[in-house]
Amino acid sequence: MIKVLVQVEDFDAGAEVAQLRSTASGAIVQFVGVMRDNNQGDTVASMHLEHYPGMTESSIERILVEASERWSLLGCTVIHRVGTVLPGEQIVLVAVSAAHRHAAFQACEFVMDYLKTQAPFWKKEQLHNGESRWVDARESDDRAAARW
Amino acid sequence: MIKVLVQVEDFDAGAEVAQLRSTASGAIVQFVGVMRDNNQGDTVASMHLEHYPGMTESSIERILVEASERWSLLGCTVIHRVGTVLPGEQIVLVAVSAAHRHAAFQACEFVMDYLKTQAPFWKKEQLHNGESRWVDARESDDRAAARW
Amino acid sequence: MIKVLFFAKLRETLGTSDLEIDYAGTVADLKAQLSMRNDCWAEQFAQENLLCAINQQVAADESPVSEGDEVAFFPPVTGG
Amino acid sequence: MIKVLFFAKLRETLGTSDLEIDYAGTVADLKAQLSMRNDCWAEQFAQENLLCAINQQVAADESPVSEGDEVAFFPPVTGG
Repeated sequence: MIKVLVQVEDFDAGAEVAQLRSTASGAIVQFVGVMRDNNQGDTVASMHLEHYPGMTESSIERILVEASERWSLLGCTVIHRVGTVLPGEQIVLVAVSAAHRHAAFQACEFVMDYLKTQAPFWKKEQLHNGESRWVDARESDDRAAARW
Repeated sequence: MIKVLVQVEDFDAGAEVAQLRSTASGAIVQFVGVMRDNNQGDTVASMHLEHYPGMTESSIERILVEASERWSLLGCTVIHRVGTVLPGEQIVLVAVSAAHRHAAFQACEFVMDYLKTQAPFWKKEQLHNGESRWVDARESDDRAAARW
Repeated sequence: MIKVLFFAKLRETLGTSDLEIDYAGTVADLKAQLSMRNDCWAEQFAQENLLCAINQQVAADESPVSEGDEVAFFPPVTGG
Repeated sequence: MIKVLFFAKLRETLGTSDLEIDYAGTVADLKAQLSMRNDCWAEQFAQENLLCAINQQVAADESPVSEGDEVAFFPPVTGG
């Protein structure tokens, strides 16, 4: 059971976990990415997320299919926001349900690592001092994804 | 920021994540353990969770302090239910917030593995056929905890 | 006096959740003393995987038990 | 005709989000052709880490582009 949403609106993380719950699930692991108010030493006022409509959704679905092939999963939900996001707001949710907890932990982290390096999203930061800049891809994210 | 609750009542997983959210957090990983309706091939009607009041709470706090020493965490919440739990209901929640996602994933799984093997809780299953039995500790849980 | 607590399957099998006794010595000797009550107790306290806590801290067979302590015996834990 | 899309910093730097051109050949030759527009385009398409997708699937320099394709160029992704 795969669910992928790319949306401007915020989401209800608790409702997504509730939806994945079933008498067979046993373990649900959820990641929520929250916008930080600081990056590279600068205070960030807001962030704009751009994506590639169509390709973004299909690339996430591909990541989830791959995760389902590697681990025994019962359900997997990804919600990623686009547009303007403010510090402290939720950016992304990955929730995975499985019969056993280790599979759920592994699959959730795998999906996050791949989202960071494979799904076509781009962040632009508006700094507190009025400047704006595109966020650079991080080598540590590439290394994290390469582990799998 | 450590929060430990041992309670009969169900909990709101979404509210706990919301409480851990802050402009500094970046990453929140949450585990929810759900009661399965089947164990060792038998249909389970309900489960009764016993604990050691006082020691249970202090041993969980010790686990969380240890996790905070090993990873750079901003907050950690554990809620564990006791008393009667029905299939499909939530049993346990572990939620960890950190600046970076890998620390949050690692710490959350570490706490779960230790909860399974160190915190004084005991499960008794009421089977569909009217029998009841105490759940045996699993070797796989000991191995999982020994990884850390 | 010390307080002795029993949990879960052990509590059910012994039919006792707690008792107060006069005792000072090691955990191992306390188990030996409790084992003398009857065959059921002897069997329970012969279990290798039985766990013990003194004042809510995990203890070992050689740990000392003193006046006023709370000593708990219980099977391997199964929470989470 | 093929459709060419640009995203994020690349789109901003080029000042163009999309264009339609007559083209058939490899991705590498398409980049060479776009580079001839002016120095800014040349500089952008000389970037080693520039990514390409054909019909929303990741493509390489040697991938063929055919009539009707949607070709997208973009910087390394930074979502999540």
